[in-house]
Amino acid sequence: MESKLMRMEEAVELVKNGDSVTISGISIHRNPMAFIYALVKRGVKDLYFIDREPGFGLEVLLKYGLVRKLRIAMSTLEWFSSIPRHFRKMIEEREVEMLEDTCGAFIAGIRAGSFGIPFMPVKGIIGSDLVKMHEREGTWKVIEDPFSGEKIVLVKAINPDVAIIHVNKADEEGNAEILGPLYEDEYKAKASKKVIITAEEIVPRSYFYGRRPTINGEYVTAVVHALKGAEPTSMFPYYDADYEKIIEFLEHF
Amino acid sequence: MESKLMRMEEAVELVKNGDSVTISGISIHRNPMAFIYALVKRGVKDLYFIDREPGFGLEVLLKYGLVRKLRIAMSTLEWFSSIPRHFRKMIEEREVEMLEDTCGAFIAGIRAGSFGIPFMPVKGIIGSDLVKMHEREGTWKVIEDPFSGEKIVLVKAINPDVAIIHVNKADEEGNAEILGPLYEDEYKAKASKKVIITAEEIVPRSYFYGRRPTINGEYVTAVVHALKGAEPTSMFPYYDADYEKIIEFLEHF
Amino acid sequence: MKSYSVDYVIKAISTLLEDGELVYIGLNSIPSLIASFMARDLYGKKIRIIGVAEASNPSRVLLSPSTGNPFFVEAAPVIITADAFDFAQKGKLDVMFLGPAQIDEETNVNLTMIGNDYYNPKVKLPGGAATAFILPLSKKAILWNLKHSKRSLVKKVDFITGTAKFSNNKVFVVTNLGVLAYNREDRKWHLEGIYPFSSYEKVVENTDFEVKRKDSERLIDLTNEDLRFINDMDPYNLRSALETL
Amino acid sequence: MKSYSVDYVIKAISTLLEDGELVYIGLNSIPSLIASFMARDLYGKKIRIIGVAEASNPSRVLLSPSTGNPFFVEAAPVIITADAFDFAQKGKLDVMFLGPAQIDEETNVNLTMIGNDYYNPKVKLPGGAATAFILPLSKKAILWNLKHSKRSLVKKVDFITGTAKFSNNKVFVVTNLGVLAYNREDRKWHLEGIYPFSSYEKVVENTDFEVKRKDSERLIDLTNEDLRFINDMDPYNLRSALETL
Repeated sequence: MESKLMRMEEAVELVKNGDSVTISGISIHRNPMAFIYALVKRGVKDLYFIDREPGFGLEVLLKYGLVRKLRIAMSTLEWFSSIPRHFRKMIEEREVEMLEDTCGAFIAGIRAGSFGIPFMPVKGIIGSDLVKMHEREGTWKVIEDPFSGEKIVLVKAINPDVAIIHVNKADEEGNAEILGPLYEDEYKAKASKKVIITAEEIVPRSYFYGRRPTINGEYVTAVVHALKGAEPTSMFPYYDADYEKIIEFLEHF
Repeated sequence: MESKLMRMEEAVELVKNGDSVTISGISIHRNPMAFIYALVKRGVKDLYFIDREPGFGLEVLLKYGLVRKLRIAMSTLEWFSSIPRHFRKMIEEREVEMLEDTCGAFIAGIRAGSFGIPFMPVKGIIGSDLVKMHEREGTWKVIEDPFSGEKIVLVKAINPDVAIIHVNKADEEGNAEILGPLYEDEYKAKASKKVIITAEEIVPRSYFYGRRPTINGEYVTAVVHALKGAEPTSMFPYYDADYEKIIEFLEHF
Repeated sequence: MKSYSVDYVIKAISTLLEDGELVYIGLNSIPSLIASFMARDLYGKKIRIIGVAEASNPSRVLLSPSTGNPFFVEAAPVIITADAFDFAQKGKLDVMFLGPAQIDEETNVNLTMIGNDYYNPKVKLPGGAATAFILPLSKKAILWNLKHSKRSLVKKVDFITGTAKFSNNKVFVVTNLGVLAYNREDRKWHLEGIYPFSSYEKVVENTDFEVKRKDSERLIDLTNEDLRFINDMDPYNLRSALETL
Repeated sequence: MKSYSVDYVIKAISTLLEDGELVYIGLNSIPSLIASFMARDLYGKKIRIIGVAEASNPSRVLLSPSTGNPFFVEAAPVIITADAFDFAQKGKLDVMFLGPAQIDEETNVNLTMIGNDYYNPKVKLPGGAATAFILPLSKKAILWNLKHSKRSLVKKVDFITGTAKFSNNKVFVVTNLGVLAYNREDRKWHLEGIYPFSSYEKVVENTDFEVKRKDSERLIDLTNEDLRFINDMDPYNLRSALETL
């Protein structure tokens, strides 16, 4: 068996300046924070950050100047900070560019990327001003459904350079299990050119015998053991978000 | 909690003459045989059978004259009967019509159906004579990818009237778990208008707490307890295919 | 018992939910979360609650700073957001809640930015999340806004994050002053409900577009049972941070 | 040790597999199943084996009447067929095996029907399964046929189930008489390997299209170790049912 297990310091080297990256989780839940802090320490730049509903992990990346552009549907720290402060400030001051996405279209694009097809249709959206931005960017096109003649949005496949996914358990080949909510993490891993798994626990391959891992090892580039690797965001069922640390981060704006 | 648990005799009433149906499993594995035998006993007709790689279950339906039309990529009993005899005879004698599919296109169509989108692109296929049959049928269209200009096949969403899925465990709401190979059973359930789960074992809802069922109860119409419900096809990890019963069936052509 | 204006919004939302509905709760959506559980567990409406927390109709939960709290699945199967949004594409998602900063007379909503140039916003908002996609697809869209004013209920939004204009669904606006329903026949917003401290006049005064009056608005008031339910679900008074009265 | 002509086909297929390849095994595909495990476990080639049994690179398995035997996952994680076929769409599936009834000079293959009218077949074949989709997408397509004759290796197939004509991949035909490789430069089939009991002349005699000759074909022969491996994997001699010599 080929082992993909490596130290955090080696794994962060897989992310290059200018890469498009996507991360696991949403808001203040299951963000790959240990990896993000290691990446901040190493200091890459000009990242193109792609996600559906990020929060804390994105704020840290923005705060330390790693990000050039965003493609997300929303950023929020919810009760703590409805509009996260670095996010708001850097966009208003045009330090960071943003292509606003909408959840259904993000899901269509990341599914297309994960299936290896060039695009996927998505319903709704027509009438939104987002259509103009995406047509300009080349990421969406409005066509007539050739079967029904109705107008529909096509989303071009999203294939990030790197996905960083924090999971509950992984083996050395990269087979990984996520407990609780999954969000689009399976699609993110399947769609990305490199996949870095950070795991609370490393288990033997036999753990996955007879059943489908959330993410198959076939997709995975690197596996890093990262106990408490989501802190201060939550990690079901092991630990809740650390509200005090989140508040502390926000106070040191 | 709403219970969808019912007896087999009630569940078979959900299938109507002329319905399009799809079933779980492939070849001689995890076909919903108990349901199929009950359906034969009841005797519906003119079914439109849609699947990727069926085998034994389809032979039984064909033998007893329940099927009018097929849309499948292949039918085989493999070592037992490379070209299943009822399948071959009824098509050659034009008692049953067949639209031949190809695996990737079936997967694209059933995914589109399960996502609620009108179509999905699929790679490959161009140059196959199957394109003509499907364009005539209105199930595929060849277009130019509006992003790249390259030719690509679009598959219209497949939404069967009924899916019958045999699973390892299910609760009364229809949350269901399949162990081992899954094939496209999740997609089949999500794409179909009615979903009938037959289960080796009925478990309490709490069995699914904290994790994603293979099929969520939200999709399910009926749950039937069917111990050994796949026999004589196999049911991982409980029982292997019953080779003697399969041979016996084939001998009574 | 102490009450907040958001409690009236919660009550108003819960009265809009009906038997048989599948409702989805997104991030940063405290009023709709409490309202949905209230409709199901206090008023016995036969609804199913799903959402960004990916819990399938969880047992009653405690409010925490995130409405996407993954611990909701401790006593519920997981149903992923992509599956929920596939229901929307199939026309099977009944209710979606959205909290826009601006809503206009045509059902356009804005969660993107304040200003007149997308690329140079005066105020950057959090982003529309599912809005553009789901506002026209859910059978009933409930838009909530806790600062009813001529700056939030506007003639024309600064940016159309999403719109129900090309849909035929039901659209409601629930604010700290009352409930508006969009009428697809006259293409106007009609006042549908008020609170003890609001009135048709007060709504009109604070709305930049025309609001039609029904013969009689519903009066939406809080009972002690309502307040007890809300306080039980929000023992730390997190919702007080949303307070604007 | 007793050997069957299919054993030569198995050996020939196993020699076509190379380090680093991801190979997919479909239904009703005994020769490719044994050949792949032989390549990996006897010849130590660093390939990964997946397939319709949905097992991710399983430990060595025993042959049973179905090459989709789900019990292959007893000692392997599950990787579903849809995922495997997504690899094909991404250009990351290296090897696919297909067993067509007819193969023609342009790489067209037929698993659909014999006859000249799709709607009125003389002989209905099992159907192409993944053929139309995957023949052009897999980097290397290995077509196997155990009845090498002018009726199977034909000038023009009765029905084009699938084709590699518009692809740029590698295509091989492995039969009971030898191995042909399609050359994309001259668009001809070249004889690449023969068995002790076959020859260029015998291949030409039994092929309806032109077969080019290389300076020297590889001689593919069975060793005792090969036979022992094959017999160990097929203790019930199931493959003898495929015998055509």
